[in-house]
Formats: sequence, structure tokens, C-alpha cells
Amino acid sequence: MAMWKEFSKGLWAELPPFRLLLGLCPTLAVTTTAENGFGMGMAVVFVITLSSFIVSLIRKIIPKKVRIACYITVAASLVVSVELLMQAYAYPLYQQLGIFVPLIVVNCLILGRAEAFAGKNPVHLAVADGLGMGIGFTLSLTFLGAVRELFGTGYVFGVEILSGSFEPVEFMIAAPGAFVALGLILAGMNYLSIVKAKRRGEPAPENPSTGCHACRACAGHK
Amino acid sequence: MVLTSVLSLLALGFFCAVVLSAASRVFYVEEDPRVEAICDALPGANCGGCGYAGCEAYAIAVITDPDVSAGLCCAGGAEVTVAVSELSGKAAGGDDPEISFRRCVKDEGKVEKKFGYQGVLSCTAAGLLEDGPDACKYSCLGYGDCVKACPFDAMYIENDLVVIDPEKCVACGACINVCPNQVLEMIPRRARVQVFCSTKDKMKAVMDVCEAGCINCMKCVKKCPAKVISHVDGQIRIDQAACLAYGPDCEEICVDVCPRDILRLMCPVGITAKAQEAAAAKKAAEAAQAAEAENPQPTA
Amino acid sequence: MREILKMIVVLTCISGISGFALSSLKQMTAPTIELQLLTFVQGPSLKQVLPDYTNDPVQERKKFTNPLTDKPVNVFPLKVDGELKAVAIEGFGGGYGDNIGVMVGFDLEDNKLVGIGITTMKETPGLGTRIAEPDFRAQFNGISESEAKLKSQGGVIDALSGATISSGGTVAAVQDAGKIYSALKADILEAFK
Amino acid sequence: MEYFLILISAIFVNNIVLAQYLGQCPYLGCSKEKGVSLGMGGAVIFVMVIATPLTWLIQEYVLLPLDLGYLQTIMFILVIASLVQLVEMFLKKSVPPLYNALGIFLPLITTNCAVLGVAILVQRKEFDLGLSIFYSFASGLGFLLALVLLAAIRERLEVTHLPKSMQGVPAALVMAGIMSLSFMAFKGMIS
Repeated sequence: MAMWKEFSKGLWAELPPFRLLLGLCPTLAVTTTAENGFGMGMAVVFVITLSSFIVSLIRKIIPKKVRIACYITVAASLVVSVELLMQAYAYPLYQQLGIFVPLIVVNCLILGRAEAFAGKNPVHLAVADGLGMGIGFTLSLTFLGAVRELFGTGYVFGVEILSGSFEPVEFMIAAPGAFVALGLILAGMNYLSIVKAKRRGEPAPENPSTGCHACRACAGHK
Repeated sequence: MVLTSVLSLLALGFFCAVVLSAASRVFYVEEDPRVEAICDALPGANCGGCGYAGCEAYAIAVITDPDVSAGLCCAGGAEVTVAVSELSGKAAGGDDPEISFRRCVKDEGKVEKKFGYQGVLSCTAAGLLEDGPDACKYSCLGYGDCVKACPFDAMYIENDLVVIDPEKCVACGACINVCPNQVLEMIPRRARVQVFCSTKDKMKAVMDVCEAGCINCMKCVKKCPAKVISHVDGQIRIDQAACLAYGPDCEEICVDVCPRDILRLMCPVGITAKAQEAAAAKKAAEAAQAAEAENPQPTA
Repeated sequence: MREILKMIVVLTCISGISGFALSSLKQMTAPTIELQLLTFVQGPSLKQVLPDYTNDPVQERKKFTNPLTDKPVNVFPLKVDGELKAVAIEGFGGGYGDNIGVMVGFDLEDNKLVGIGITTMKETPGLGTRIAEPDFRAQFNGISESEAKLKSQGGVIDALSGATISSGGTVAAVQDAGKIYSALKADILEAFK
Repeated sequence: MEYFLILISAIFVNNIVLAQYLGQCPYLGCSKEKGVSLGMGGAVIFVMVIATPLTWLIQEYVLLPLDLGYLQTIMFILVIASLVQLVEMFLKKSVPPLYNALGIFLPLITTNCAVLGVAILVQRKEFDLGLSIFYSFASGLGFLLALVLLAAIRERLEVTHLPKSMQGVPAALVMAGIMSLSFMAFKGMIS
């Protein structure tokens, strides 16, 4: 039960890129197609689950002062493994994702989960948490990729959806489209929560997206 | 191949560790040991919810700045607040919890609008225009600058007035300075009496615009036996600590003498004396009933 | 001191273990990676160079050392029904985004270009990317290396309107491959004869 | 001339945030106030300019000679993480005024992908040492510019009428999109 709870929170309540606004760089950069988003997501699932597992396993022998360095070493080793495996078995995807594969290591999602959860919890919970977050991340990336691909090219996963008189909006797959698409999706999610709250007769919730947690620090600093 | 990579990574890891540990000696800065103790007590998530760059920054601030409350860590909750206030030697949150209080009841006073304001929805902006759209220039403007400033979602706007949720307010003080009209004040939660208006206007000017405005008649200042009520900066101010220290012997004479019901009994915040009396009566009745139920009259 | 020692030992151990694991993984995947690289980067462009080759140039490739840069360079033989038609060499030229990689096929008989194929580019979609379209590439078929310049430079190639830089990058990449070809020609003849 | 081109290209044409999507988290997280964004931008430039040459030297004199190119990621990030911690300690002890201005942002920089991103990018672009340092400085400037501009816009957005669901981050993202669009206009500048 506890495991399910940790697993499921990553899927909606704390959906990483949309709710927590963690790991935005790959979210924006590689979602030109649904397939790229999915591939990136799977790489992250691999890294985050294993890093949660390892960090949780060795959490008791890590001295406090070098814990960040240790977490990074673990995450970086996993990322290099992903790089190698991707090159060997999914080369076209590796080409598409480019520099963002090595950059998985600085995805705040991975360090964030290691620091906030895996470093303090037993192995089975840490794995459930990592897996949930990773899958949530994958779903979000795939969704954003699908939206951008659909409007940008008329295809989703390489299958033609909009055809005929549809004129592809190339803006959507260029850099600015990523920002705008993500912004509108976040607005849509906020709108849904407001409507839901209204239906239940509660006061509308304050804007749930408050900014990257790691960086909220500077936002409120005096 | 395997050997070179193992060796080079080993060397790098070793080098980093050595440099870091050496540096932590060489660049060791004498720190208050309490800072580390507080850091340990804090959750260590570096979430920034307290308004500082991380748990350590907040720990330093709590130790060095007497104005920083010990109850800012919203991630840790009550337990952490107690621990931090013990370690930092601060009473905040422990002995005498405070709460933010709005010194304005413009709805009761039927304050009129001078003009309809259509600008940006911010008290600061509205206040800059002709001293704000309200006829009284010391009123709560109700555009919610304080709501935005509140890190704990403890404030909301209702009928153009800010309302403070006593359950959520931790007296962090973030709202006090953002109010352009200085309507908000931090008072002890167990304050007995408070002034419900913050005007600095003279008698006639107040009477013209608000039915529930303080006319600064000084009756309370003169009558208070403890001399804790004063007229500072054109408005009535109660020294709450001194008032609480004096105790209930004065029988709240200030409330009785106030001709416009500006000074009111608080106890506890948000509930007026009458409601409190009613609650007490109800409680007594319930107790009596319970006693009756336990010891049924033998005659019955 | 004890704590510092522990810090050093733990961090060193973790690094060492990860180094070991990674190098083993690298060794396991190395052959697959090289094959993938050639299949997905150079493979498709070979089809553009000479659409009707029948052999497997990736498998039959030979490695040479580029005398100009001392770096290894792959030469792919393109055969039709067992007969060597051309060899393909990749060259690079600075484009609008990153370097443009161009696979250039050379006819061993008369040293003329058989065709070109784009291997890598990061050009502006819709503008620079048109260098990969058959119309532009076809201009290179059957001309000599010295002619493979933009018209403004005294060659025969029409630059794409709105994508002069990308066109120039392609030409530069062709010239690059040409230099490698000239330098290696004797060795290549030797190796594939 | 080459240096000038790199400067313009890194700041405007290939802006690290708006065209290459690096450093998004601080870009959205630290752009609520101008003062904060200046501090964060400054800290990023500072760390980038130190980290890039260091990783460049490692690549040139350790990874390439030993044929360990695939360990690039792990080596670089270890060096950057240690460096950031070292710089923090050094500043705290030796240059307290600078620490007070930039120090609070330093812990956040380890996970700023712009720093690692630039270190890897200069390798992929095969710059020499001088060019790498200059490129990292220019990229940092580009980051600072994007951050300060967005912060200025967001300060104004704070006080405008917006649908409730657009307030905050969604509006900031759309603004970032429009900024990115306008930065695309610089694309024609450099040939």
C-alpha cells in the first residue's frame, strides 16, 4: 500500500515537469515529436529508478558532507550507461536527443529525488517513488511531444492525424513553440483544477505552479 | 582499457574528495555551533519555503537576526518550529504565538468609494492614486498585496477586505510591510483588547467617511489604569505585552469608555467577548448535562 | 580526521566501482556502437550518393589514416553487381548551425563526383535543410572536384536562395572530401583492387 | 573577428536559454525579481568561466590521451560539482562580499544544466582553450540577458489582469516563447 502511494503520486499529484516544474530543459528541448519525448522519458525512468535504488541502498554509509558528490557520481554513471546503451541499440534516438542525453545527470528531478526521498527511505519505497516519478515524467514528455508534433507537422508518432487542408504550424516545433505549448498546457491544468474546485464548491485554489522547487529559494529571498 | 578507466575515475574521485576535505579545513569559517544544530533539526530539503536560499541560510538568519521568527519552516511543521525555537533561544511560536491582525472594519463603517478604480489590481498601485479609491485613506484596500506576500496561504480576500486564517498564520510578518496603508499589525494571539481602526485622521474627518472609525478622542488613553495605551503617530496603540502583563484587573475599562466601539475584546482572536461568553455558557450547560447523565437523580 | 578519511574512502570507492562498471559496459557495447554509427549516419547518405549499389558498403568499408589531419577516415566502396563503381568519403564544412557532413562519391576512373549525400546537419528547417533535397544534390553529379564550387566562387553550383550559407557549407564539405580523396587515392586503389 | 561573432552568436542568435533550452529551471525559478536574476546570472557566468577551461583541460590531457571519451559526462559533472563546492567555501572565507552577493546561488548551480551543457558544447564544437573560455563567458552573458529580461517582464505581469489559470508560470512561459521568437529575428545577423 505504501509503495503504491509513493508510486502513484508521481503520476498526477506531483507530476514532475508540469506540477513540480522540475527537469524543464529536456521537457522543452526534446519534445519536437512524441517519439523523442517518449525516448527521453524512458532514459530518465532507467536512470531515476536505478539511482533511487542505489542511493537508498548505500544511504547509510555515505558521509553527509560528500553526499551530493556521491549522488552525482551514481547518477552520472547511470547516465553514461544510458548513453552507451542508447548508442548501441537506439542510435537514431541518440542522435535526436543529442546533448540532452548527458544532461540527464543535471536534471534536478534525479538529484532532487535522491536528496529528498531516496536518501531517507528504505529501498522498496525509493524504487516505487523513482519509478512513479520517471513514468510521470515520460507521460508528460510524450504528451507534450504529441501536442507539438500534431500541430507542427500533422503527425503523431509518425502517423498522419491531420491531413488535407491542414497547414502545419512550424512554429510549434521550433524553439518558441516549446515555451508557448508548455505554458498553455500548464494554464489548461490550472483551469481544470479551478473548475474542479468550483464544482465541489470550494474556493478556487491558488495557482499551483509556484516555480522550480530547487530555485524557489531565490524567488523568495530577501 | 578497464584499468585506465578505473584508475582515472578512482584518481578523480580521490582527488575531489581530498581537495574538498582539505578545503573544508583551509577555508573553515568559524560558525556558530547552533547553526549546525538547527540545520540538523530542519528537514534539509532546501525547499526555500521560508524565504531563504536553503536550510543553512535560514538557520544563520534565525541565529543572527532577532527579528526572524523560528516558525518559518513550513515543510517541517510544528515539531521543527519547537526545535528551532529552543535551539535559537527564541520564544516565537512557543510561548507567545502571534498573529497578523487587520486594523480596519470599513465594511461596518460603510466607507464609500471616492471613485471606481480600474487600474492594476494591487494595493500599492491603487494607493498611489489619490490616496486610494476608498473615502478613508487608511482603509484596507482589498486588492490583496498581502495575500500574494503570504507564504502560507493564510490570507484571502472577502468582500474587499483581507481575512486572516488563524489556523494557517504563523506570524512570519511577510504581510506587514507590503500593505501601503499599514493596516496589518502583529499582535499576540492571546491579546485581550485591540484597536479595530488604523486611521490617523482627526475627529471630524473620520466621522465624515466612516461609522466605525477611531476618532482619536483619547478616552481610552486616559482611562487605562496600566497606561499601556498611547497615542503614537496620530493613532491609538496598545502595548500588548504590557497589557497582558497587567492582567485582567482593569476589567477592560478601555472597551467600555470607547464611544465608537473601536476597542474590542479579543480573546481569542476573531471571537468577540459576547460570542465567548455564549460559548462558555454552552460549555457549562453541557457539563451540567453530562454531570446529570452520570449521576441520575435517585428520584427520577 | 576520521570523518575526512571516511569521506575520501567512500567517494573514491564509488568512483572506482562506477569506473569499472562503465568500462566493462563500454567494452561490451563498443562493436555494436560502431556498426550503429555507420549504419545510421553514413548508411542512408550512401543511398543518396549512388542509389543502385548492391553490396553492403558499411561491412566492406576500409579504414585509412587521413594524412592531412592524422585522424582515421572510413572509405566505403560502392559496387553494382560486384563491380566497383565508386568510393565514398565523408567531408565536413561549416554550415549555418553546426558542421555539415557530406558523403561524397568519387569515380575511381575519372575522379569525377558520382553524387553526394548529406550525413549530418543542423540547418534551419525549411531553408537550409533543402541542401538535402535531390534537386540541389543533383548539381554535383558528374562534375569534377574543381567545378564543385558556388557560382560566385567560379564553380557551377547554384546556391539555394535564402540558404547561401548552407549551400556554401555543403560545397566546403565536398572540397574537404575531395582533398582527402586526392591524398588517399593511391592507397584506395591499392586497397580495393 | 571570430571572437566578436561568437559573442554575438552566443548572446543573441544561439542564446543558451532561448534557442538551446539549457538552464530552464533557474530561468523560470529565478526570474521573479530583477535583483535575484542579476545575482543568479552573475553566479552562472562566474562558475561557467571557471568550469569550462577546467573541463577543457581534462578532456584534452586526460580523456583524449587515455581514450576515455565516453567517461566525459561523469568526469565533467564530478569536476563541476566539486568546483562549485570549492568556490563556495573559498568565497565564504576569502571574499565575503562576493559570497554574500553570489554565494546563495552557488548550491543551485550544480544542477544548472547550462554549466555542464556549455562544457560539453565547447567539446562538440571543438573550440580551443581561449575560444572555450570566451564562449563560456558569452553564453553566461546570454543567460544573464535572458534572465534579466524575463524578470523585468514578469515584474510587470504581476500587476496586470490575467485569467486566473494563466497567472504565474504559464504566463511566464508564454512570455519566454515570445522572447524566443523575437530572438529568432537575430538569426539573419550572422552568416
